[in-house]
Amino acid sequence: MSSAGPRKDRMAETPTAQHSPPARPEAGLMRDMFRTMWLIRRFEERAAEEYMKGHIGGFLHLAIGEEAAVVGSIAALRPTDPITSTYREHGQALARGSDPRAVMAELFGRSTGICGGRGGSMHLMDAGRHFYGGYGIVGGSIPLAVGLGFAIAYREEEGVAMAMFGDGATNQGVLAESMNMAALWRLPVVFFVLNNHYGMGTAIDRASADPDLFKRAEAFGMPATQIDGMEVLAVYRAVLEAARLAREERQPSMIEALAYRYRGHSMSDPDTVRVADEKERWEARDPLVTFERVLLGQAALTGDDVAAVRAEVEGVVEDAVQFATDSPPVPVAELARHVYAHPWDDAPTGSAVMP
Amino acid sequence: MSSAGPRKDRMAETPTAQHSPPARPEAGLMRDMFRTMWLIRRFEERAAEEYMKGHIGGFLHLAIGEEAAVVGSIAALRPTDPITSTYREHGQALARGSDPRAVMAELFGRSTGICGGRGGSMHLMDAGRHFYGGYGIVGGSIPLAVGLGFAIAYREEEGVAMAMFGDGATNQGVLAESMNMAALWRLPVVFFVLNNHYGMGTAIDRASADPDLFKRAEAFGMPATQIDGMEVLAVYRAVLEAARLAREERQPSMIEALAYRYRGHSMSDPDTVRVADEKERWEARDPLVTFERVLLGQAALTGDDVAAVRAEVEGVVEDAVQFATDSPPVPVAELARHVYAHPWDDAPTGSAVMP
Amino acid sequence: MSTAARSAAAPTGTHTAKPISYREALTQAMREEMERDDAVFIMGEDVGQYEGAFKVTRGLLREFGERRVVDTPISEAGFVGIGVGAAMAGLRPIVELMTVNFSIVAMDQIVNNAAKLGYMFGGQVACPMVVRMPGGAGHQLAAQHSHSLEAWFTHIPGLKVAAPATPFDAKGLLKTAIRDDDPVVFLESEGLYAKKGPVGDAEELVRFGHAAARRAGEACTIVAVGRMVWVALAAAEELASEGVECDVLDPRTLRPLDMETLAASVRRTHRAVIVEEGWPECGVAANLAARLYEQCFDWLDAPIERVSSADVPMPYARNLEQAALPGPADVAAAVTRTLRGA
Amino acid sequence: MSTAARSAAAPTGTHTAKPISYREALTQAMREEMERDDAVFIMGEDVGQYEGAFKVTRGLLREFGERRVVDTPISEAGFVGIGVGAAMAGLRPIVELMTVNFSIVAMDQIVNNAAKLGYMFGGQVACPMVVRMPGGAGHQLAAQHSHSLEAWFTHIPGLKVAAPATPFDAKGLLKTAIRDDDPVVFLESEGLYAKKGPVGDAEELVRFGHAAARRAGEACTIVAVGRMVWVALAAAEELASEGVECDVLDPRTLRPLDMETLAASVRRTHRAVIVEEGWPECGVAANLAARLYEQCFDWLDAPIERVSSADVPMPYARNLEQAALPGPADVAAAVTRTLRGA
Ligand SMILES: Cc1ncc(C[n+]2csc(CCOP(=O)(O)OP(=O)(O)O)c2C)c(N)n1
Ligand SMILES: Cc1ncc(C[n+]2csc(CCOP(=O)(O)OP(=O)(O)O)c2C)c(N)n1
Ligand SMILES: [Mg+2]
Ligand SMILES: [Mg+2]
Repeated sequence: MSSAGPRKDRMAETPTAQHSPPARPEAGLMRDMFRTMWLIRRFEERAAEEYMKGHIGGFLHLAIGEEAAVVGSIAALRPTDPITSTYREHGQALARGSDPRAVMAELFGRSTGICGGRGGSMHLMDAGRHFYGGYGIVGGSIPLAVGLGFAIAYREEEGVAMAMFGDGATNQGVLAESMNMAALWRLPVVFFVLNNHYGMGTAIDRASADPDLFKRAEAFGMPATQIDGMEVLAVYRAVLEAARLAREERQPSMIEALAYRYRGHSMSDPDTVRVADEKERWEARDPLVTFERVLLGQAALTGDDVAAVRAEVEGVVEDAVQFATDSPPVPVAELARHVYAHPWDDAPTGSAVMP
Repeated sequence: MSSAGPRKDRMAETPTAQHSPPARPEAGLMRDMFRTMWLIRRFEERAAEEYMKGHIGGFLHLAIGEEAAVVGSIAALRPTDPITSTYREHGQALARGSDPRAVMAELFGRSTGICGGRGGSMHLMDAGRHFYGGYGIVGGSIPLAVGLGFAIAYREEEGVAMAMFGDGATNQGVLAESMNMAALWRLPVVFFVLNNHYGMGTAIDRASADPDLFKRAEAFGMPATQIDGMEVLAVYRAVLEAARLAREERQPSMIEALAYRYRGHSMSDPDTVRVADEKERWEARDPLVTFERVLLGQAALTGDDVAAVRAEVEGVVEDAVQFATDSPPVPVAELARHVYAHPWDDAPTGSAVMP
Repeated sequence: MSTAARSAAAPTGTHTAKPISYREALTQAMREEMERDDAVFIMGEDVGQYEGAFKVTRGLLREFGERRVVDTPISEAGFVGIGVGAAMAGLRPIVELMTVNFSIVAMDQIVNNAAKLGYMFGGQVACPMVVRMPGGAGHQLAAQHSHSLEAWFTHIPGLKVAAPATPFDAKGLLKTAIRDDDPVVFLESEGLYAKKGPVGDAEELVRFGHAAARRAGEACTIVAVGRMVWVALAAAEELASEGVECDVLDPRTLRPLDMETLAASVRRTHRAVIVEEGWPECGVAANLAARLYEQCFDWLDAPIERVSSADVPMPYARNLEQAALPGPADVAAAVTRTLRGA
Repeated sequence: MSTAARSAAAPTGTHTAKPISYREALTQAMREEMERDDAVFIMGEDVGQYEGAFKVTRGLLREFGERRVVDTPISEAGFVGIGVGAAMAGLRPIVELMTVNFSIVAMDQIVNNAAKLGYMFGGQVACPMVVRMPGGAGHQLAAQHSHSLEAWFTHIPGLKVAAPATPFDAKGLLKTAIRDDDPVVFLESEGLYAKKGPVGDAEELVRFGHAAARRAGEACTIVAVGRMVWVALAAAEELASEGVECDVLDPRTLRPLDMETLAASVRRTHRAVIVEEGWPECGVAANLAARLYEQCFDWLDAPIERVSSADVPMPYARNLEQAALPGPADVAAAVTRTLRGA
């Protein structure tokens, strides 16, 4: 009777088995994470190029440097666990398995884009993969994740909803409201703060009275931890535990992952506020390099494997750009499509009725 | 050049000397507090009667039972320290010394009302006494107090701004935003939560994940205490220390005063949710009775004094009602007065200009 | 004038037994829809134990339990957002805001999330949420508690906006809203909760985008929204006693809007008065007037008159408040002005 | 057409030397007013070290220091409220919201506090605050970042609303706004920041409530708001090449509104087209149309045409966005429609 919720055609893509991420990621999963991190890195670098060429419009926010936090957290969830994110969410979509072609085509504003060209870089969604979107209003998506968690509890399902947001978003009041209700109602929610130490040009200690953001959870009786967001396995472990808490004990919690974005806030940010020194310090701990070292050390990867991964993602990204380039524009006649779920049903007919 | 800010005619009423409340209130001050508590109690009981007779309209929110928290806190401030409050603010105005006649006339919606009949019970203000108003949107007045504190810091003055609000208001996100900025900028602000354990019909433990509301301040590195809001001297001491912190160290802080309102949320609330048991427990610790006992014990008052105080305030309240009753209505021709500060200055003239 | 049209003046349902209040009509709509569909739930401040600030959810907690009747903290932005998230997941939240005045702190969730996500995500998800709230003035609640924000919500594509004037519509429109796959802003009127009238049965929904003819006449068209329908009817009654018969139309939903019916009436009467409770600038009346002129320019014999609240924050004093609000005399005077020189 | 009127098409100031950008005009206004009055300060996200998301506050931190150029956390509701409190205390805050889109989370502070406290407290305090923010679309920023909320703000009594279209007005209106004792919502246009033009000197303020004649003509009146003034002028240029000369008027402030000037023009041209960047329902154009009809009913030879953005959340794709936004061709077509049968 109702066509609301994820559309059936997209739903088909969802794996039906409840895949549970293992407590200690085995080699295959680690290799997957490594590949995804590279995919995101290259996808974004390539997107930046296309932006400079004028093929992508609007704002383009890159998460280069933040791949460990993005990939580690999403890998620790089941593929059916719903996620919301911000405008800096290419990585989230790709980590959830969205087709790089559809994501790149969205950035190009094409009809083959994952949102039919209506959303652009800031508003990716892949409802079939339970990625419930990137949003542009800082903080605004946080209660949506709590609502997704509410729906899980309402239907007595097993899922966990994860709200991903930045350090700057912690200063939007709606976060406090959301945490309180999640804790009060014991909803299966993980609040994941990707603290990259800046909200646009404002360093965290100039925006937050106490830069230890995880403390915000304490007043709501919610467990919270601060972790190294540059280390993908640390992120994985923390989110795995938070998801377990949520799933088994209906205990929401907060994770603050410390990380850094290498680029400016968006492609149009001259990035003059941050000092070179600071950037270099973080870049020295690049999550891709660090993780590669770990994997090589554990012999989970060889040098050849690394090269193969890089070559493979290179091809995927190139293919995505080609696909986007070749894709048709959105027909202008479809301008008003999707404003309403069923645009024609309730069209006024002009027959006044006498109730 | 600017006529903004408190109007000059009202300013004249302000004491110019910076009266500082003493660390231990001497007998005279205690007697004043006792009188003010009785004045508020009787004023509100009488207002309730007038409401039932239809002489007062709109909502009427009574603070009966909360007099210790209201009087103790305001007595601990200097008369020039700005305060904001909620719609439950008859007590605040009276404690600040507003003329009971003007307050009652406001409730009656008369032109002699303290806001010229435009505000009513929910929107009292006495700018000349630095009482910056009662507001109707829960939580909405909190940042205004921070702004008053901001102005003090900006001008390098000595004042302290106090935001008074209820337990329910702590769940409006704007509180978190306000606390963060007050702490970040070290503004002279006291956040005073009058926790009467209910937001309308909702008990605090059904609204707040952790009912210890003072903990909300911790994440902002702000000192906070929970105190017995039924005991006027405890409230006085706590606010005195908070004001000192703010004034001398530019350190904002939070005080949570535990109290209870005896009546329903407003005159139209049937008050069926709260149980008799609970009410009786709180009424047994009535702040007026308790404080009378203390004063009699310390020989700061005699039984005769008590009788005299009660008789005196009875007269004051009766006079206020009489004054309100006799006062003229607001001329309807003044409907649009005060929408703008200077309504005629910028009236369009119709002469198109060529810039 | 036809008998059918006359009967609309005091709207009578075709199906129902005894008249019930607008308030009970809303309760009934929610009860029936909650029985019909487990995905429907209610969320808001004091909707459960307290049974609603205006008692619109009376009995529902007892009947459906805490899972489906959820008392919230005073966190409108948060719980409207939770409603949006739950709706994306396929639930059908009915979010009660205690009054329209408090929707302003939740406006970002309504306008930037609920209204836009269907579109900006290319139709992947819908937001089948109803945000119910009473609005309007008249009880001396002063500046912060007297809003009528019809115009604000109507401004926003992606929302649907309903404003029932009768118990029949309160029930029928709310049921339609609950079953609708789009976010519906459902504007009740504080001043109408006690108003009694017939209601339809469980499957007698009122479709969006169909104006109701509340009274028929040829002298002038009066379009009125929400509670103002009754003000317009009182004026029409008064005018009828002087022999001036007006067509009184109630759009019932402002988005979608039944322009055809309104325009057809104006083409017949050649005159129009629009009555709204909100402020005049960029209001609903200005909007309806602009659209009617576009469709009826050659038929109009007099300027369309707008009757709105005074362009001031609502004052507390009773006499000022009454002066600020549109009343039957204002409407009658406006009609008379349109007839001048007729 | 008079030479004076012609010159208005590309507005030239009487006093100034070299043209500066709209952005610099705003910076200049703030700098001068901050020099003039210590009570004036700036507060907002990234207004200090970062010099503004759109660099409108460039140089001001260096010049005035952290006391008077205050970087805030991303807490719009909170710091707009702080502005209101500071204004009550007699300071003159200029609150910059990074864009109009983020005003929605602060709407309660603007509408329930800033706009109302003068009235509801009987004139005891004023709120001399300016809330500056750029709005509008055109840069593919999609649904949540493309608002034009002129209509929402204009709806609210107690606010004043300015929408400068030229560097001259950007400076002159902002200076007036800063000195004004009422809360002013100051709507800049992202698309105009780079636009150059002359500006007035330090005491050459632009008074509120005075429309500007941007071009003179007798065929049709075009009223355009903010960035749309330039769209209207482009259309007028095009039409002029076909011999159709339009009167192009820019109200400059929507509250107060210079109806006299607009109506006088319409009474002369007998036709009007209104151009706004916002949505059509309950928009600024509907409002102006309704008011013009009321004052010019007997003079109008054709229905007033409204040119607004499409009634959809703004899409990202460039071609869709362009289709959704009003352009010169839309305006020219609307003018032509009003001339049909003339
Ligand atoms: C409510 C709101 N205010 C302001 C903005 C403008 N803005 C966009 S991103 C941003 C910084 C956000 O910082 P953070 O939350 O740390 O996320 P990051 O960009 O670092 O990933 C700002 C201020 C916005 N989008 N929404
Ligand atoms: C934003 C907002 N939401 C809802 C309301 C309706 N309302 C008025 S008072 C109140 C309860 C407030 O409780 P609390 O803050 O504890 O103050 P108290 O009434 O107990 O003094 C509510 C929900 C409101 N005025 N504002
Ligand atoms: Mg950040
Ligand atoms: Mg309370």
